[in-house]
Amino acid sequence: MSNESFEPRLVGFLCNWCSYTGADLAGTSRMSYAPNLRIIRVMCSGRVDPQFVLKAFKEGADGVLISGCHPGDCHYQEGNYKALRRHRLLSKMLEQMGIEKERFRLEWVSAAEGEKFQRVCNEFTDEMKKLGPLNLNGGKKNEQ
Amino acid sequence: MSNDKPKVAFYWCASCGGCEEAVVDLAEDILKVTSAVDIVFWPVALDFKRKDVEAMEDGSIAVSFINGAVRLSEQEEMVKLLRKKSGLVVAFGSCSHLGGIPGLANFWNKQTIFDYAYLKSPSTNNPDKIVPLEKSEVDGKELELPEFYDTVYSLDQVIDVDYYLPGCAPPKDLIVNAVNAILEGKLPPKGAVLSPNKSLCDECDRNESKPEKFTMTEIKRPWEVELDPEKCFLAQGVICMGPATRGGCGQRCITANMPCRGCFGPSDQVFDQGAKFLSAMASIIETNDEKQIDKLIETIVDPAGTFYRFSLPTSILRRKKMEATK
Amino acid sequence: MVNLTIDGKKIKVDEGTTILQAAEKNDIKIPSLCFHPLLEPYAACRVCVVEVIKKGESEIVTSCNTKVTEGIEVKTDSERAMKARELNVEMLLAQAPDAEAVQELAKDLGIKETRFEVKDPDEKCILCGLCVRACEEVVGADAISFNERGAERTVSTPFGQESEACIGCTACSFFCPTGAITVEDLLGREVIHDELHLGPSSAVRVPIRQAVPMVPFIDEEACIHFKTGECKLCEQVCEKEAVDHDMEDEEVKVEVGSVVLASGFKPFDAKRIQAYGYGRFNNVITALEFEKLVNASGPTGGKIRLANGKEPESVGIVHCVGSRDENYNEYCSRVCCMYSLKFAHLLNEKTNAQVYDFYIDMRCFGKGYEEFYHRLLEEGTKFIRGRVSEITDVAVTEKEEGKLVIRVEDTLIGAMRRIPVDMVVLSIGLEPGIDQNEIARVFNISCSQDTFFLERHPKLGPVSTFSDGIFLAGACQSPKDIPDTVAQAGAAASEALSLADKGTFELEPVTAEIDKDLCSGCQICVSLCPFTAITYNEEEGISEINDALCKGCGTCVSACPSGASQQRHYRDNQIFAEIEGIFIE
Amino acid sequence: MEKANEKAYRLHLMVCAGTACVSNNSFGIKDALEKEINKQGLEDEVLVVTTGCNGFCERGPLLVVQPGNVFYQQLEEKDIPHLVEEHFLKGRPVKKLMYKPPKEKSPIPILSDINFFKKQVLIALRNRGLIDPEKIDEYIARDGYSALAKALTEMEPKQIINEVKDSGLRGRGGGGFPTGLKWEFVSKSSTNGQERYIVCNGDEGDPGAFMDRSILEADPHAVIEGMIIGAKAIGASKGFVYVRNEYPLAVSRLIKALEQARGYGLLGKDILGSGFDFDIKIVRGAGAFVCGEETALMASIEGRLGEPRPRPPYPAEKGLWDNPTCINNVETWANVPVIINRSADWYSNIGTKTSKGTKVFSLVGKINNTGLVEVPMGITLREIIEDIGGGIPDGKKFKAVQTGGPSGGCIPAKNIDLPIDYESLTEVGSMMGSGGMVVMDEDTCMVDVAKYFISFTQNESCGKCTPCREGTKAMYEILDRITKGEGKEEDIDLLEDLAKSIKDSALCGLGNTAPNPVLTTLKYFKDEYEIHIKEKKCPAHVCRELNTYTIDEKTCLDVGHGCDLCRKNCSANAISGETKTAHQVIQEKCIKCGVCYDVCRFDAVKVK
Amino acid sequence: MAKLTIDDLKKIKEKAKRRTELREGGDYRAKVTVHMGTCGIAAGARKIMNAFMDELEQSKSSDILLTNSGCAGLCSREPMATVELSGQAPIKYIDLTEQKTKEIFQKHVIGGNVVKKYALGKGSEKTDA
Repeated sequence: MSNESFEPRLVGFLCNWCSYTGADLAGTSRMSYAPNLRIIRVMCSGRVDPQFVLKAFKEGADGVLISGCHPGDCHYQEGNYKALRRHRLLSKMLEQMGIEKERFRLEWVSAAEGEKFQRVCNEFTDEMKKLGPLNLNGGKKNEQ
Repeated sequence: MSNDKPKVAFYWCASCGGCEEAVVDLAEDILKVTSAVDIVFWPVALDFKRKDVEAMEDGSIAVSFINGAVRLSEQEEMVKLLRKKSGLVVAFGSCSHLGGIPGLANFWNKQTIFDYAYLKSPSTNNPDKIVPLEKSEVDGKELELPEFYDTVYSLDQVIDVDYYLPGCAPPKDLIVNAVNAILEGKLPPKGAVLSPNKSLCDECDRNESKPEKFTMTEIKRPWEVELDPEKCFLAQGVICMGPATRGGCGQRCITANMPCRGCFGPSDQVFDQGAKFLSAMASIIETNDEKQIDKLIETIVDPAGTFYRFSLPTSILRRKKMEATK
Repeated sequence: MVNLTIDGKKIKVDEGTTILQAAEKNDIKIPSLCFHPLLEPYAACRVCVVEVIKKGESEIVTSCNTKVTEGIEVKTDSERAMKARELNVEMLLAQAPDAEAVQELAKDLGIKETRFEVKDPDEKCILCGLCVRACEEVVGADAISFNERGAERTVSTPFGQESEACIGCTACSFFCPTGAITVEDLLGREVIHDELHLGPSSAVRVPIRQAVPMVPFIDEEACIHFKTGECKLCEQVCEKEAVDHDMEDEEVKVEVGSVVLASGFKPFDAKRIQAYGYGRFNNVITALEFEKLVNASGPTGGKIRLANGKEPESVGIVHCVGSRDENYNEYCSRVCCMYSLKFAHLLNEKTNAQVYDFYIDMRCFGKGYEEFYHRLLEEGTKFIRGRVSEITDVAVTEKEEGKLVIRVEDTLIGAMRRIPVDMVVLSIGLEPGIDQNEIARVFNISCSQDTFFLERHPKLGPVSTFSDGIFLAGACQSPKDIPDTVAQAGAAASEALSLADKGTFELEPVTAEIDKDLCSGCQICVSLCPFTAITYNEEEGISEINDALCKGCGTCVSACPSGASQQRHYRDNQIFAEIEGIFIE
Repeated sequence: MEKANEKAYRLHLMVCAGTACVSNNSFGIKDALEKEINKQGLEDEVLVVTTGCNGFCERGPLLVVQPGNVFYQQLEEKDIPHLVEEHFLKGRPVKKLMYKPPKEKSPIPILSDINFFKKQVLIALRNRGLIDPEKIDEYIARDGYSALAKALTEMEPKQIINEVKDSGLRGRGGGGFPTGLKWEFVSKSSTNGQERYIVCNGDEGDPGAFMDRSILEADPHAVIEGMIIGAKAIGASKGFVYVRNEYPLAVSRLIKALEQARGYGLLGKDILGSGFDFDIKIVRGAGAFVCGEETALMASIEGRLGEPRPRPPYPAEKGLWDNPTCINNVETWANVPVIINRSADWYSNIGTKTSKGTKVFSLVGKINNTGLVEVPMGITLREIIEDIGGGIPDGKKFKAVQTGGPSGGCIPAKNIDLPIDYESLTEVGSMMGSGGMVVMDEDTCMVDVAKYFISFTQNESCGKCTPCREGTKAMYEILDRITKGEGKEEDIDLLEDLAKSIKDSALCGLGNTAPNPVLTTLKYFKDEYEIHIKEKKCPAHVCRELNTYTIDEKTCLDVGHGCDLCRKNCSANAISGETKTAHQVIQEKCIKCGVCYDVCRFDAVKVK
Repeated sequence: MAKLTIDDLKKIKEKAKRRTELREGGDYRAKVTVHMGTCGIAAGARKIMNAFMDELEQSKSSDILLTNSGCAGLCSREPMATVELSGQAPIKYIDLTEQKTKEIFQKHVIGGNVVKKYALGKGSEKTDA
């Protein structure tokens, strides 16, 4: 798959109170942005388990995004801080597993930042295009 | 079946031999085992050959205990053979159950391993760059070696496994219970791990010493701290995989004043022991300030190696992504 | 019981009574100066001498301390006793001519004037020691005592210096029979404004006239008992035995369903603005102090007085002190404009001082507020629009001599002006209460940037907070005046009550739960929950989640290393399935 | 000088080191003696010992040579070389330095032959001049602490008390309360196991009294032994010696004695192995005469303002810190060991029917042999003044004697044959008091004496009660007026009324006795008062304002040849005339200072 | 000093008494007077006195009085000393030497019988007792 026609497949875990609403705002404000990001809604960015991230990469994701409320705004007070800590440690381990740090991204998008969500999606997609496919296991689904 | 005693087979793949010794470790209990069963295949102890197994009828072996991870084609063939020949297959020990220490090779592939082991390692003097080949000719004779896979596989990634006996070297009592359970036929549902499902903290004496709402303010290596024999390792800032590792080992390492490394593997509900422990460890870091977090994570030198010490092959990603890997 | 005769009268008294007490019980009057029922007899003045005849032997004794013995015959006015008494009184007349008590006693005894040399005609002290003994035995402060010897003997504090031991309880002047010790009359002298938060007048008092409940309390700072362990006179006097000095504050635990936080505000400390000179100039006072001045039950009885006690001729009122100011508080404190206008009106009414009012924007937002502002305009109050830069007592023109000069930039005429006034009232703004953060931490609610409590939603949930069951009312949520506060309080109360009578309580559906058979009690989850919903149960060695507190964020689920903690929705396998679903081609 | 103890000397020079002699340089004499002895090489044969007050203060500094009891007096350092060589080396006593009674011609070498000592009976002062007070061994040598040993081991407390009661010993402080009785009260009263205390009252505030000081300086161990015996009798655990801070030598000797006694285990725990624990603490008086009164003394020991309190309760019931306390005078304690050793009978046949034993008097004033005398009770005034006192100097006539200090009274010459004891002195309006005996001759003005004593008590009054504080001041003002010639007719009656009222209604001993000097002078010398008031004259010419000085021109010119000495010395230049002419006193200017009378060698100045 | 008992007290008393008794002028069994006039001293009376002192010390007796006096008048036979036992007439010894003194002390003062060969004669002028 040549670079230009390569469409990266991205998975985004969005927190229900800020990022998901922000994405919704982007939609209702008729903002257009790269469709590559497939969204999974979770109650709080703190809910995102590192296993989900690994699972996403395993299933063929070229990039995984976690998006939560700005620090201090979390509906559950501290959920996003936990996400921040896990993101830092997990990105270090992913590098050890051969997965570039850029493929795993953490963003703060509040309910009012529709255009920030748009920008994040476009940027992430372009970056993944440049980086090329992860094809973790030679592009094949894993055996057995 | 010549006599009514059930037939038992032992086999070892990419193994350090520790599990074999664990069987011998049964000491006088071994007599009970030998009297109860008929060991028909035990390459490390008895001189059985492959063709003897091939000669057996399918399913004639009541249970075969296979330890060690699958690294060579020969091992893959043998285990597949034993699967055919046995009623029950039990993954004996961490290597067959999770991939074990040999599994850590999944950070590399055949090429990088051979380069280093036979060419680049400082102690090697191999000007002719002789490297083991699957087919080679020596003194005019043809020599065959099994194929060296790029990735190490746990047993259940190669054949269907009935039960798992965890532990890097399963403890004596666990083996005895398993054998008795099998003999008496009182077995849990297929695929179960023959050890309690609760994590090590449940039986660890040090759990009470945990301070209320404890968090990690700094992380240290075991040799950096004068370990207090009564206090929980995590409370002393040392990484201990106890919370993410199944109990039942009788806290062998804890009583030796060393933190748990997770050899019993995760509990049933956990898909990836390393990731799960990483999540727990990251969550209880004290500070919310980014720079502080990075500084703290700096002190965890090798997260993958530490968290996947025994379970890399059975992790979700299984191996490090390398360019040309099969 | 002891039998004796006094002045021929046979009487019977019990053991241990003194002759003076026995006489008094049988209403026989024996004069005395240094005796007081509350104190141990000291027998110094020797005025209470009587003649006692026992077994034929006559002897002169002081009746205040000599105990009665069986069969004695007491003569209170025998020739020998009277001689001694008269001479003693005559001598006291010479020593303390100005003491009324001695003059009266002399008159009774028929002594016209003293034959002895008078050292100091207006000396009142007869060295009876009542003051010294009261200070020691009743008050226990031991602040004064005798010094020097013989005729030089005086009563004073050590070395005549101001004594640290004296607690100003005025007991000595109360006990002094001749008025030799007087208490400096505070009211008379210059009222210094920072005395307006005056010290307690008496240790047992009703806090304020309008106190609810209208019950007296003991002020520990002023009460002698808490200083020296003595006194407890109030306890002896109260018939209902309602006084108990040993009562302690006790902590009472109350189980409640919901809490309305109305922790109020803290007035802005005017000292922080150096330029306004509060604390340096006596006549620069804050609004609260002005309220005390103008209050009828206040220290000056409602009369508006300068520090030197005179009536001010001109008063400046400065708005927005510490509010709408990025150096202090950016927000508008909302109430100062209206109370400043009230002050201006009171000044016009009670004094004929010329009132100057320095404002930025006159915020008369409430019902009838604007009309009140116009009345002020008609009353002749001069309004100057501009923020006051400095208040100084440095006079440039002689008109400003002895006055406080207010320097202000009058934005309407675009020029700096210097207004000399006698008194300046600083309309201080409102700030969050002193323990605002502490309360927020305890009740798990958050504060907005200006550290007032953060309501759940400015429009949709103005009185509730993010923590269910915790409601807000009054200035702790943001500065507001009384009408607004009352309205908000009503709302908060009704919301709280609505929870109570509904009987049920909506729970978050997605709360997490911990499987008892899986949880190993590793306590990793306990520190994660900001809502303290997870507690470690020691006996069973497992952690438990309190459904009422859990908000369902799932942080503990993802962190639980053994997977024992699961959320009722968004379960791991559901999300795994979603991930797989994304990549099905 | 440890080794000195063993070495045998043949001569001991007992140098008196009482305060009076010390102030007369007796330490200088001692050094001179030692220097001279060393020079003569006699240091192994002759030992110099410093002792307490010998008694004959008039003739200090004193030396008694033992053996032989040779008495030397009024020594000066320059006499020492000659004395050492003559007497100590050559064995020839030096007559020049011996005591020669005024009327006699030849000196009396032997101490015991001198009148001053002959009639004295030494009990309290038994060791005076015979031991070095700073060496406990010497005290033990003279039966020291043997009474204590006897009391502790052989006698029950009851027996000790009875012995003291039978001896008839009475308080030597002035009150004269039977000591045995007091001990009995204190030993009986002790509610719920309270501690009992005993106090030695060494305040001795009377002007001119130095008996206690001399006893403490000469023989501190006698007082200590007495106190321990008393403590055993009463069952007291702690003792206090309240001694005037103005007696530094007595205090330092007492401290040394206490240390040595404690060192020998005679104080502290398990004394002499008898299981009886007792210790003594020294409390120094702050110089207030009123603290001699027992309740004020106790207040001072407790650290409170030295001010008496009403009695009862008496110290025996509620004394120091409200515990039973027995307070006795220094001299009383000093007598106790002798009574125990020599038995009550021996003691009781000294003295009169009601006052047993001896009394130490400090004989001062217009007397030849000023000093400390210990005489048996019942001795007559005449024997003291004439025999012991050696009569009145300068041939003046004996007028009166004041006993008992400021609380005592004046006894006129006509009562010279009065036997001295508690009752006799009280009858004549005076009192035994501490033992001060001030002899007055014809040149003494009784009004001035009364004024002096009332000014003392007025100054020392604690000021607590009106009669004493104001009364003594009033009396002083009246007497002052009288001595200044402004006395009024009714002053005498007012003085008497005041005196009676003060005596009646004053709170403590000081107040009750302060008027005594005035009352006795009024009683016996009323005429002198009337002369002062009516004629505005002072017969004894002591009240200066009443004197008029005139110069007898004839004597001035003929005998003195107008020597002009009086004019030169007259500070008010109230004398006219120059050398070689008769001088005259200008009465208006004369401030009556009396200098001209004093300086005129020719008796030209007459005073009327 | 260690804690005293009653008999310690008595012992101290005995020891100290020997020294203080001298002062009391009590009655003595024997009185030795060394004549130390100027010529007596010149003739060596000091040595005789020291000899007597040493003897007295060794004898540890407390009832012997050793004293000195002025010139005895017989200058030519100096140094001289008189020994007078109570109740006996005083004996004067002449031309004394230390050796003779020791002998006299032992035989006469202690022994009680006169040493004729050194004695001048019995009796003497009046001595002030």
